[in-house]
Amino acid sequence: MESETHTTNSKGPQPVTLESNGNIKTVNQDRMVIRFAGDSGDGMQLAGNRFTDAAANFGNDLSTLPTFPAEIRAPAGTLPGVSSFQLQIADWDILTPGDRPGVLVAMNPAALKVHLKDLREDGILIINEEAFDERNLYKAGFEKNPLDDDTLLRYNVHKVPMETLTKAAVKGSGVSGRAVLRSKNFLALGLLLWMFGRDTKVTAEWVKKKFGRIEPVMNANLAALKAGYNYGITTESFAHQIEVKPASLPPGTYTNVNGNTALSWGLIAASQLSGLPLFYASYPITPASEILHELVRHRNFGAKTFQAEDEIAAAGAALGAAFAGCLSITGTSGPGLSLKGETISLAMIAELPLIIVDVQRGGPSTGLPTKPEQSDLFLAAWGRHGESPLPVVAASSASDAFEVAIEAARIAVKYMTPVILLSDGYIATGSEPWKLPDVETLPPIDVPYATGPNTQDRFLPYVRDLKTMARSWAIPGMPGLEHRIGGLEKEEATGDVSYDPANHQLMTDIRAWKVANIANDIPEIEVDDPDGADLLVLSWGSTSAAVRAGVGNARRNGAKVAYGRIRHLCPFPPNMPTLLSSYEHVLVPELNNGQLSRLIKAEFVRPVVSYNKVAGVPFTSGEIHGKIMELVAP
Amino acid sequence: MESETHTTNSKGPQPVTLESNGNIKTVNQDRMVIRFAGDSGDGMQLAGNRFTDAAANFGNDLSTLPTFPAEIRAPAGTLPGVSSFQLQIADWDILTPGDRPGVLVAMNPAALKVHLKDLREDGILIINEEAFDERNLYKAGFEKNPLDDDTLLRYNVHKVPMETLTKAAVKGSGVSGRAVLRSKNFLALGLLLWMFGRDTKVTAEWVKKKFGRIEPVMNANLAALKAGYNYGITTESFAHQIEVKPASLPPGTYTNVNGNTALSWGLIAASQLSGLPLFYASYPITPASEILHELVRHRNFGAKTFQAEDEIAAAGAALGAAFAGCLSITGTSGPGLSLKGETISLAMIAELPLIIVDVQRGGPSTGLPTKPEQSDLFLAAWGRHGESPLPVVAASSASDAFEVAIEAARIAVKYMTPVILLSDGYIATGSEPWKLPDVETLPPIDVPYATGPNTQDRFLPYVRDLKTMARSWAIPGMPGLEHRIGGLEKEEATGDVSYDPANHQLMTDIRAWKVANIANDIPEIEVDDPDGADLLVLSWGSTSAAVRAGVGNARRNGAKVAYGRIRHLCPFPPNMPTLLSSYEHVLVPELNNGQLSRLIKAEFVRPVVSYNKVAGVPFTSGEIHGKIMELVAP
Amino acid sequence: MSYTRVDFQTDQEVRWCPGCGDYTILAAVQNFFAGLDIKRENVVFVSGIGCAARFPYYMNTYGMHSIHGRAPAIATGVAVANPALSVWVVGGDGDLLSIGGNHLIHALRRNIDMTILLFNNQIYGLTKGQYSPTSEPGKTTKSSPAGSIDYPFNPVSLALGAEATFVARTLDMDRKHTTAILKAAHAHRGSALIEIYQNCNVFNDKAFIQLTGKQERHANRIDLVHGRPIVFGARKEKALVWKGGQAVIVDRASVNPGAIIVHDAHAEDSSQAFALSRLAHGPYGPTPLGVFRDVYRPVYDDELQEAVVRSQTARGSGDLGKLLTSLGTWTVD
Amino acid sequence: MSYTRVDFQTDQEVRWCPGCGDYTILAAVQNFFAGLDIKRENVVFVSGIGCAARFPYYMNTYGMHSIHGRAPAIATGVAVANPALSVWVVGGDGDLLSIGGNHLIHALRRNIDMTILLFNNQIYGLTKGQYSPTSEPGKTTKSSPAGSIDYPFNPVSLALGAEATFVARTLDMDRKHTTAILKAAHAHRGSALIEIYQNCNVFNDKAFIQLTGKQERHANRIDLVHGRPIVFGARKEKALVWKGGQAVIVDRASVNPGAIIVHDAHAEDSSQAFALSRLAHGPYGPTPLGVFRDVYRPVYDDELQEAVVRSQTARGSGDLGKLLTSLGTWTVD
Ligand SMILES: Cc1ncc(C[n+]2csc(CCOP(=O)(O)OP(=O)(O)O)c2C)c(N)n1
Ligand SMILES: Cc1ncc(C[n+]2csc(CCOP(=O)(O)OP(=O)(O)O)c2C)c(N)n1
Ligand code: SF4
Ligand code: SF4
Ligand SMILES: [Mg+2]
Ligand SMILES: [Mg+2]
Repeated sequence: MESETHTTNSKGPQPVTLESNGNIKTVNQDRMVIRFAGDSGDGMQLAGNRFTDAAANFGNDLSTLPTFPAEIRAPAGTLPGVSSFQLQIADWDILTPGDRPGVLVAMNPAALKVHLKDLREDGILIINEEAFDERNLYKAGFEKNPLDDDTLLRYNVHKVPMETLTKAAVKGSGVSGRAVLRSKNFLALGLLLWMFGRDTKVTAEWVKKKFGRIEPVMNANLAALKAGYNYGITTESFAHQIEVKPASLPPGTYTNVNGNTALSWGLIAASQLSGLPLFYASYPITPASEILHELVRHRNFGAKTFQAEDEIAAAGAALGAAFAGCLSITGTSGPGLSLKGETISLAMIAELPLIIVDVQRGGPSTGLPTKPEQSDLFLAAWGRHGESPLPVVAASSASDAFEVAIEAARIAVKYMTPVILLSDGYIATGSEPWKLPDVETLPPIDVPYATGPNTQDRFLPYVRDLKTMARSWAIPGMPGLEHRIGGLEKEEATGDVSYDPANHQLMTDIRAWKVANIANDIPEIEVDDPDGADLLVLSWGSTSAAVRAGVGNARRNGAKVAYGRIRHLCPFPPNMPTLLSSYEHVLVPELNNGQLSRLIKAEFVRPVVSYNKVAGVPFTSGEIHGKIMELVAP
Repeated sequence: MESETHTTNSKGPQPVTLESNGNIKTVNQDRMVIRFAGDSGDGMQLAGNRFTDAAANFGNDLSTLPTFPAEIRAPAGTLPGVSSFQLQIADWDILTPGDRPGVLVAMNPAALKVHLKDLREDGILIINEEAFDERNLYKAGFEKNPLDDDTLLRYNVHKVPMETLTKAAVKGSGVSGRAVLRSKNFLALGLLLWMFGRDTKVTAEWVKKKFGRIEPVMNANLAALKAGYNYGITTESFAHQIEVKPASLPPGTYTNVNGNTALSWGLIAASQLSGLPLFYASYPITPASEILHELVRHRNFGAKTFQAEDEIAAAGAALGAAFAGCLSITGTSGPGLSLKGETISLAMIAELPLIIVDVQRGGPSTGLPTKPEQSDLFLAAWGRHGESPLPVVAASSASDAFEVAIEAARIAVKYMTPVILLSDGYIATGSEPWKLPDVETLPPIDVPYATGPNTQDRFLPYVRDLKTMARSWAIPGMPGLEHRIGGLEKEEATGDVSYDPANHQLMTDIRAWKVANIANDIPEIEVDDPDGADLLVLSWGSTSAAVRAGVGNARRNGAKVAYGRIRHLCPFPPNMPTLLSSYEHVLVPELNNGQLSRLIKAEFVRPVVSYNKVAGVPFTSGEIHGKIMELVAP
Repeated sequence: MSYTRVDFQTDQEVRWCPGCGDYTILAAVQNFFAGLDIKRENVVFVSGIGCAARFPYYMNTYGMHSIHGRAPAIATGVAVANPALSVWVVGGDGDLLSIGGNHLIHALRRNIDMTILLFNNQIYGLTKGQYSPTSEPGKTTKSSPAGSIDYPFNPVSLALGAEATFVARTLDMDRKHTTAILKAAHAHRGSALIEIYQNCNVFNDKAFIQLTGKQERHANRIDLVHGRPIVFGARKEKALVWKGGQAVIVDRASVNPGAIIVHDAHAEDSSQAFALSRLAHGPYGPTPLGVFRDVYRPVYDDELQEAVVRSQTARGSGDLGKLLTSLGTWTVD
Repeated sequence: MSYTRVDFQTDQEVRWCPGCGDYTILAAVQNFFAGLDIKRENVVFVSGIGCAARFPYYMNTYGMHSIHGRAPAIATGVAVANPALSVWVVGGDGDLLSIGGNHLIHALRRNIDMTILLFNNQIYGLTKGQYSPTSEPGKTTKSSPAGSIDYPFNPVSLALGAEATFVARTLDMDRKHTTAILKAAHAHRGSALIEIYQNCNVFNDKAFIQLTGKQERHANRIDLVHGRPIVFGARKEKALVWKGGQAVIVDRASVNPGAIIVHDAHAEDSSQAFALSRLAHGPYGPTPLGVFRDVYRPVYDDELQEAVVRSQTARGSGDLGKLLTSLGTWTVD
């Protein structure tokens, strides 16, 4: 079933007006889902990203979902080798990259095989027909050529001789041999731009900037782009262009950013807001590596990155840098978080600010490294030996990752505690337009520096601010504040090693209280409940977009349903208890086997309806819509 | 308040009869709590263990609690240097080492300082008076000598010139110099043996066996032992002897064993019962190290031990040995369990039998290494990335550790899954009489060996037994069963790498179902509810003894209260739901901040009363008794 | 019965990038096994995570594609559990030298009977191109756009410093050489580390051009052969001599033949092997290939096995009943 | 202002066993710092877990008693975060060579500016006596009642194999020597590893008797002094000469003085230092003490600091507003 229609009719995009534009008609759509699919070598991510930019510049709202082949690079032309990029563009505030595409570009048989099933009945299918030779068909597992039988009957098919067109276009550019065909993604892109009535300016600019240094390549790509565009104009085969009007987004300056980038920027912002130098230690791991790649490019912000020998070393180095006075972060994905537990427990008892970023992926073990999942929540909340409570926050979208990174830093520094920030592979790689905040208005982060010895003979590291229960931060280099900390239980105030039973009880209680108390310093969950529903849907993390969209569909189909998103998972926001008690049913959709559900039940002893999916793919808004209808159905 | 009295009067041991025995009277007691306390160098553990043996041989029931100084060896004579050994002996089925001692042996001022507060009002205090010199008093922080002021007024004090007596006794043994005083623990022991009307035979035998090779030492200890005994006979200062009659324990052969030893033996038994060679990989850590020390001594059982470079390597080696067909175990304590998570997650998806033993200690981080705690339950149940369900079992006493080790092995092998076995520092080092099982009657453990290729062209490693959902175990060396496993999601049946969404969902569900289904293959929780109570007390692990004792006290004080112990923490036994619904209140006492409570709430959405203590010391039966009275009080 | 290469192939599609050096290594290993008399079911391949680590999926033996860095530890368990097995470890420079460094050096120290194939492409391939512990200083990668400031390991030196009993280096491109090294390693009981220079044509192409290029290779390839004087160059015009404790390159003509170092892979003292390993710090100039060291030292898994047998013969194989009563008992009746 | 030893003492009661070698090392280090011109607040001691690792509690500087094995990684973070600090790592043979081995070799490879004090007592002290990665083969301990079958590391060889720029060995009992080595290490910018033979009189007493015993020490102590011929023995009657790539002990009289090895701690090539490290595999015979190697190589923390400064001068210090618009923007109005 499909999603986000503005009408109660769910039959898909409806032609709204037909107006003449030269000799080709234009069909208006409120939104369109487009998917580029081809071999890893075909440059589909690039084509998708360029199209996204063009659409964004035009003013559409949009949301993207790149899908990479699993970690091994598969042989060209095979099914595992297929790479795709989906985006949805719309003339209104959109939430997800959409469920089923209305336009599919298939650069080879394997891409067709993998993605055809998703294409909508009336969908437009653009095919690189010259790739459909014996060998590729065989690799894709086609007995016979789908272009020749009735496989594609139900679709609106356009076979394009992309290779011939590209070769012709590229001639004279200086590029030759196998390299020539590398430009065919620009040909496809040019054609799509035409289809959607966008000119090639934005893209051409980008090509010049990007490939300026390698003239032949630049020329080849520009030529292919133009050729594709012209192919659209000249060929008869296209009945009409599609127009998706600019979205009426709130006024402001927008950029198009993915979650890993936004998160990195949020960390840099937090560093600026706190005046603390940024230190990021990490060991490469999909899908978290890009945070390292992004931050290392911003040394001019005073940011230092450290590629450690493993995740434990990364956590250790980050802890050391925190001790030395940095805004310190260690980033990883699930397997790495499992390894960091012991060090995080030390950070917790040492009461040092440390941000642990976990860009979740499919588990368990090595699992499905390139797929999104939300199954590290238990580990984040409870995955350490001993009583090791710490705050956990989660980003719910690319742009939200920016804010959540700042929030994680605020909590870590103000409360002198490690904080775990959960993102996932969907947020990490997917992008959306982001209305840039006014950096001047971002609130500063105060640092609880130790100001001097707190007794006349000696500095006591565990004397606390009685409001936050945070100890003060004495940083190497500060004279007179020399002190020692460590992982053995410490005596309250002095921080000396203590085996005293009463003190252990006291410190255990203080550490628990300190974290619990943060609930009074975080915003309430905003519940969107236009028509007094009995059903509350609670989401966290990347599923929020699909869930919100599903809620929207359900409402448009007459369902009364309330929606709220939980950004702070530990401690929960202060209004959780009232919220939970004010709805008859609570639905918690998650990409795991019910981890938030259990956290809620353990905390509030209140039944919830879990809706779980562990398939390595996001929820579709359709699934959420369906589930809601089950529950509200009379 | 004190524990385990048979009368409703809780004022402590009551003289029962007075009968003449030579010229010294004998007071009968139903039980006695005795504590030996001295400097680490004073051999208190040895004295305590010997006394335990003598009492055991005499037929008393007993329970012991050795307490070692924290990990660093403190200077002689200081408070941190104090080492103690407490035991309770009784003429009836006893459960705990008791709360407050009735007899305290203090070998130096520090020992007195640390332990006096625990001695009962009417308690007997035996003091090594010659140790109370300037220097020692200062080190113990006494302004003036407690032997000279009225500090000890309320007690029944015996100052014994132990050093003079020892020197005199040892003369001629061949031992000389500082070594002479080493025997003074035997002098104290001899005196205690006399006090409790035990002869020195058992002890003398042991001394001969132990020190036979070093004659002088043997003679010195024998002489000191005798001298202490005679001192009791001859000196006037002792008004009477104390008799604690043999307990009416069920008939059988008994031995006296601590938890680490019993657990090690259980693993050896499981190896014999399954016919699988035992492989134990570990990195030393308090309080788990003794399991390694014990197992390495039993190579004649075919047991191999491997001291790894760290906990991750230990888990890895154990996993490798499991793949190679061993009954494979890796043992550690909290910090080590935090490190093993990633490897355990691999074992889980690889579906190989592996036992992870966690002898819990005080946390977080390095915490309180020598103190017991139950705070690794969350980590055991949920401390891995991704959806990584696995069974968790817990030992509740030294002897129970034997059975639980076998049970863990049974589940691991039958269901081809890693199993986490929780013990703790209290069980590990405390000992109790154990009625030895008839080894002939221990049920064998069947191994789900692969018998041959399960398709004609190839062996599929993930074809399952539809009852247990366990895959079959093909071990390197078996011809025709060559196969590859790994940590990437695998296709059902074939075990090939698969990124297919539906398959990931299926495998996730199967792994969850496999573990949940074990509930149908484990015993129900036996609830002891003599008089139809409204309150159910649920315990797990080492607190069970104190809880059961507390329940006993409460009943003797008129409370209606039911008691049950949970051995299987994941999955819970099949009768948990009915149990929980058949009581109005459920009390869950734990040495943590409510981890089992939360597991129960998350699973059954049912409120429970948590009674938590995180002080590095066990519950006293008195505390439990008190808590129960609060809840049942009208 | 004897095998052919096909017997060691699996039904899994090999999924490395076209042109990846891993293909040639796989072919060499499969051929090598076809030539052995060892039964397929007695062979175990253990790998971590990485492109190289996919290896076990393509070998029709027992195998485990485990987790990143832990292969040497897991393989240790396999070898110690059953010393009769032929245990092989495959991993990349990140897998075995970065996250797995500790397990590697401890396996070498203990002399566990396993052969470790270190596929050194001087890059993190699977994670799409970050510098590794063997990447050259200044290397620009995704995680070092301004050039790496890490100083790399010399895997041969590291292994020798970790008490390895067998250390060799070979090249993906030279099938014959690779096969010869595999033979030597297999003949060695105990840990054997083989560093294999492996070209990652996607993220670090031509890293080994100095040793593979038609022109360059003659000038730079120093072949170590036990018992042979070490000479190299297109016309063998270069030679190695000792200078202090150091191996130095000289014009062969400039020294009398007796002064030329005769390679002794069996020397008890690892000093010479180490000195040879210092000639090149990465494949950037004259670089020794071949067996640096090959000596016998008691093997951990054998020693433990013997200890078990000794204990069983001395005390009789374990009796559970006896064990339970070993601390002394008393009876209640 | 200048310090005295007391300034570096803390109010914490020192809690090692009476007679433990750790006491003398602590005294040496405190005295050493008293003699320096470096401010107390700029000194950071990081340790793992173990008896040795209690060290920071007794030094009145900034300090962290962290978790087992991770000190080198944590100290790396401290040093990289603030290169102006004087960073010291203290740990035992288990802490730094067993669980911490990987972090140690990577810190050495990167040449992080820190001084690492390896208290090698060849035993696990804190856990009450199991064999360690430096225990001699056959050692009987709680975990090896029939004798250990592990072959030990030679910490100096391992460090050299890991590209260490400064490696030395000293003895707890020889305060003067220890102090001299501390001076040299402190003068070295980059990673410095000092192996300190430390007596654990409770679990491994007299392990170093060959180097400390009145009789034995003269015969066995080989003092390495840069620029000096290496001779030793009660009457300096023994000498070292090169034989192939190997350092061997000869009667001084039997060789002409010119043949005696002149110690060169500053040699670029680590071969000589390695060869010297192979003379003894543990303190069981003639054993070199002193600085094996001391060379300069760019220091990681400095390089990174400079890279940051370079980037700031080149691009101007970061502007958040610019960053957020760096991927291109569009406006909706
Ligand atoms: C615990 C953990 N950390 C990080 C990763 C991500 N990762 C997978 S392979 C790899 C390194 C790959 O490089 P290398 O080992 O040299 O193998 P190659 O791909 O070059 O053959 C990394 C960092 C992981 N899978 N698991
Ligand atoms: C993660 C972890 N594993 C194991 C331990 C137990 N442990 C503490 S110190 C130590 C080794 C002590 O030996 P060494 O490092 O040589 O220091 P020493 O006591 O000899 O000075 C061990 C195994 C621990 N505290 N943490
Ligand atoms: S990335 Fe490099 S190492 Fe990996 S498969 Fe491709 S070419 Fe081979
Ligand atoms: S156990 Fe050994 S190393 Fe530890 S303090 Fe005692 S003597 Fe020193
Ligand atoms: Mg690599
Ligand atoms: Mg040690």
